[in-house]
Amino acid sequence: MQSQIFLVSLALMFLLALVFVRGVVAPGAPLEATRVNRQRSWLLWGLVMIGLVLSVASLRSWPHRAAGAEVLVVNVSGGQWWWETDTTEIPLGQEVEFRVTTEDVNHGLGIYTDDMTLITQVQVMPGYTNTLVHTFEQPGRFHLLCMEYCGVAHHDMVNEFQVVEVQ
Amino acid sequence: MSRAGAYTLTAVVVAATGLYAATDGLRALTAEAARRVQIQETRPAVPPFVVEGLQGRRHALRPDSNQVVMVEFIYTTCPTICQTAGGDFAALRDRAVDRGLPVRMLSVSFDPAADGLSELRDYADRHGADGDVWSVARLRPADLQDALRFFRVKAVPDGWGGYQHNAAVLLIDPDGLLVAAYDTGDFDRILAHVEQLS
Amino acid sequence: MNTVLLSTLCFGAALVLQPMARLDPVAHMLLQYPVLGVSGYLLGLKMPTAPDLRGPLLVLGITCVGFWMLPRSLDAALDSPGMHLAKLVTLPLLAGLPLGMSVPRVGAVLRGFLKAQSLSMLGVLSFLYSHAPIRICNSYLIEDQQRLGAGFLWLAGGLSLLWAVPLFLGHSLMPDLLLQRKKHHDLC
Amino acid sequence: MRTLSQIPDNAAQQSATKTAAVIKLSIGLSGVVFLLMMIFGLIMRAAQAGWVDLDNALFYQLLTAHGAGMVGTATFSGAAIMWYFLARHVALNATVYIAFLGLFLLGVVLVLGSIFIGGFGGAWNFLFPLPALSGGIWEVGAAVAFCLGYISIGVGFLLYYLEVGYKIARAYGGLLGGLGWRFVWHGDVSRAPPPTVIAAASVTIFNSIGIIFGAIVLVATIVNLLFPEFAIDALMAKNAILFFGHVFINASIYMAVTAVYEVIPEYTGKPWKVSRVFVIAWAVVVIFVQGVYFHHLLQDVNMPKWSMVVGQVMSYGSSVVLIAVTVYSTAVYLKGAAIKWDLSLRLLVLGVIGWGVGTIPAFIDGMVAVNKIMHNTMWVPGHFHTYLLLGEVAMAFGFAAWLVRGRAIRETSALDRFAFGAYVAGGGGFVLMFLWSGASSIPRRWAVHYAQWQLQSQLATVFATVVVLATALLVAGYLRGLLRRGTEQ
Repeated sequence: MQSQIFLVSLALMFLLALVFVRGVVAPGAPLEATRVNRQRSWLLWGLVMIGLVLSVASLRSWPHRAAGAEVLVVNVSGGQWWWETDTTEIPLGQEVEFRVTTEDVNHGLGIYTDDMTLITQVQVMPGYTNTLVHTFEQPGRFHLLCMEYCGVAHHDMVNEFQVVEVQ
Repeated sequence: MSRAGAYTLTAVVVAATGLYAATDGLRALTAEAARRVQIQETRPAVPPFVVEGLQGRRHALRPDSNQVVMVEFIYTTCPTICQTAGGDFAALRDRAVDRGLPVRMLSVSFDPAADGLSELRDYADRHGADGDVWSVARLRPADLQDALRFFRVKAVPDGWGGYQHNAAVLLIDPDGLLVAAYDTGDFDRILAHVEQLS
Repeated sequence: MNTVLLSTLCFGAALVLQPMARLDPVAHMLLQYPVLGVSGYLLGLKMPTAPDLRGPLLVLGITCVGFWMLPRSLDAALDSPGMHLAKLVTLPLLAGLPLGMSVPRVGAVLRGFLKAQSLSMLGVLSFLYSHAPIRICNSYLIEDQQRLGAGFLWLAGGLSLLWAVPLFLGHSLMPDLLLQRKKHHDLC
Repeated sequence: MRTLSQIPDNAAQQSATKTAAVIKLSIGLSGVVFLLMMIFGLIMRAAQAGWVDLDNALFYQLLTAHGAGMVGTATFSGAAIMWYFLARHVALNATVYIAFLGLFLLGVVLVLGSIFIGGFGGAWNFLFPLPALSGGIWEVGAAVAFCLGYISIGVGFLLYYLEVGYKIARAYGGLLGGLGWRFVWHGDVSRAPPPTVIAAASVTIFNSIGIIFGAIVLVATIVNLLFPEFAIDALMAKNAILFFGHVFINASIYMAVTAVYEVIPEYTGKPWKVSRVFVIAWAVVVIFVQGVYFHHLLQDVNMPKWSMVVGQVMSYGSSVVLIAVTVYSTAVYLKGAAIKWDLSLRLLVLGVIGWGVGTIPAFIDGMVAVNKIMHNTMWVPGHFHTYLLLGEVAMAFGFAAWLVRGRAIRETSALDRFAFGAYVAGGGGFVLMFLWSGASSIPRRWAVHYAQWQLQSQLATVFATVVVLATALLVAGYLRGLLRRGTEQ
């Protein structure tokens, strides 16, 4: 997922820079005013249309999933500088709702696969319970990393759990 | 510097000093914080107030000898803050007993009209105040106003028949001086202070 | 003459509000305080001031307002007759009056700065009163304290409209700004 | 020697000279601080690369200093640029600028003192309640000093915007007049205010609002530090901080772009025209800049749904406005004009491209679904380094080069060409490493990187070294230029 996002971003960034530089250095007279206006309108309305499609497509199914009826609740609490979970083994394919709290400052709960790919995350804030719903499709070891800067041992605020196949 | 500038600067210094003094050296913005700071600094002697205990027996609020008294003001029908305070007081008692501190604890009702002896007994049973270290009592109506003023306890009717009031644990040292006020849950600091007094 | 009458009326209104102020912090801080201040401010508008004294007067007025905004002062004004009297005297004479003598006569940038600062201070107060887990005033209920917090926010909103609209539209509801614009046009 | 005919203009001229002098000083200071902060950044990247052994507390102090220093200096240099050009259109009082400069420097001293003497390492965005809960690394006093430093800087900026706002309101019939909104529907748009005035009015509005919110949360934080019983709601505090921070850093670039409006016409010979689209674009900016901040809170699931939708849609909308108006117009103005590409023009145009290109990873991360796996990874510094390092900072150096260039536009010297090339190549590589790191799930603001993450950091360190060298050349060139022009006069 991340690599696709990366490639799309790079492509768009290079495209924009390229079109700009090519447009500027290309020989020829300055554009006439009417042509500029027409071109700008096309650009503007084109981008707006793309935006509409993109917004509807990406927001229609709300990215922060709500939990279904069969959900397994996992309580996670965090503090300077530790994570604690009440469940260390999560069944494969089971929908899980993480309820995350902190006892001191803001943290961010990032869930990483064993090869250190971030698969989902949620912010953790004092005075609030933040929920994160996820279904694990792969068994194995997963890591909890802190995503929100929380002080001098921010990078040591890690823990792990297992996703196990159940018979 | 211009004259206007010099005047203004002087005014700022005077104003900052004034506000510093008005907040007890940036320690107290609220009346409650001010009460705590001022108690610690002035250590007033507790007048000979008399309270009425669970058996109807009267005794002094001041400590007998070599004893520290912890007082909190309550009213027994309170649904929220006094219940928390009661729970805190029980926890405090357990810790004080564990440490073997010479301490007497009193929960004193500031609402003697509503709190009869049976209400006080209920409250004592609910929180396990067995009268050994911790007992429950009420102020005599004659002492009520003076005591509330002395301890700076303020109870505001909440419109539901109860009160909102400034709950705290007040410490009276063996010489009968009121020496400190703490949050009811501030166990470590309270016990450290008691240890130092006894 | 008119000013003195208006100022007296404000002061009278403050006295009438006293029973309400005892029960309700919103009436106390957002009604009685302001009318007391305004009663002095109106007088201050008419007082001649040496330019050198504008700075100190401004500082005096702000400090006095700041003092009475402290939650403990609010409590003290209700608990001690001396502080009650002090409030009735100092809010008009040591807050309103010096502010009336200085604020309309300082430069536009400084005045704008004072307005922006009062908006953020109201925001801070709203923040503290509406979300403090403790009772800030011993004399008032916690629900009323939260209402006061919301009141500060409404006041901030109202004032920001009052102050921003003239700046956006270029003509003013405020007489002193109007005056300045006229001067500017005369220069042109 | 003074002649009679010069006397009436004397005051105005003196004021202009004074303004030019303080602006040159500000830009010089900005250049030096940019360079210093880049070196801090380089050290951090080298530490993450495993090449330098850095104490964790010191790493996070450098992180805090780098963030606060860069945001402050970017906005400061933007403010210097805008003041310089706005003074061409309205009479600004140089004393206000000097007060602004003084308060800014006082704030810098307090912030640096709190970090390097007090040990404060709560990051530039001082997220409540971190300043109060350091885990024993810094004392309350350091956190208070840090907040006071910010307040001093904020007060300075507030004075700056009040002066700008009042002068625009007076000269153009209110701030709405300065924004030129009445030309959107009818009227002869050629009579609209000049682009710099429209930009200045717009930035004045949104950044003043941002500063007021910043002051609220800063004072509330100080009250909480001194009187811990006054807790503040963490979600409200976060909203206020991010609103303030977002608007403030955006203001930097929206102010710096006035250099593009005023300087590029000197090269193309065509004035930067105000069109209806231009007026609308700046109207959209006023609103969107404030609404976009919600995209920082997409993982705060207690925020209302609508705020996330607004964050996502406005992120994209801001990019559209920027690309279709500012970037496109720049290209149109440059196309077919007989131009001598000197250092100043190169840097200014780089600034426009970098800004436009940088919004792409920004709005992509602003999508709630993407944010779920990109938020608080290195992607975030990746996108904002693109439009700051290759955008705002490039514009600031372009303005600096323009300030000290001779009266005649000359072709770029070999040294300048080298510095520019190194800046583009080093900067481009550097931000790409950030984005790649983000795509590799590397979290941001980690003092220590796992071994499998170090390659990206190592390459970034190399690129950062190139950027630092290029920047040193640019700063040296500016200072040399100042000396040369000083002796010429």
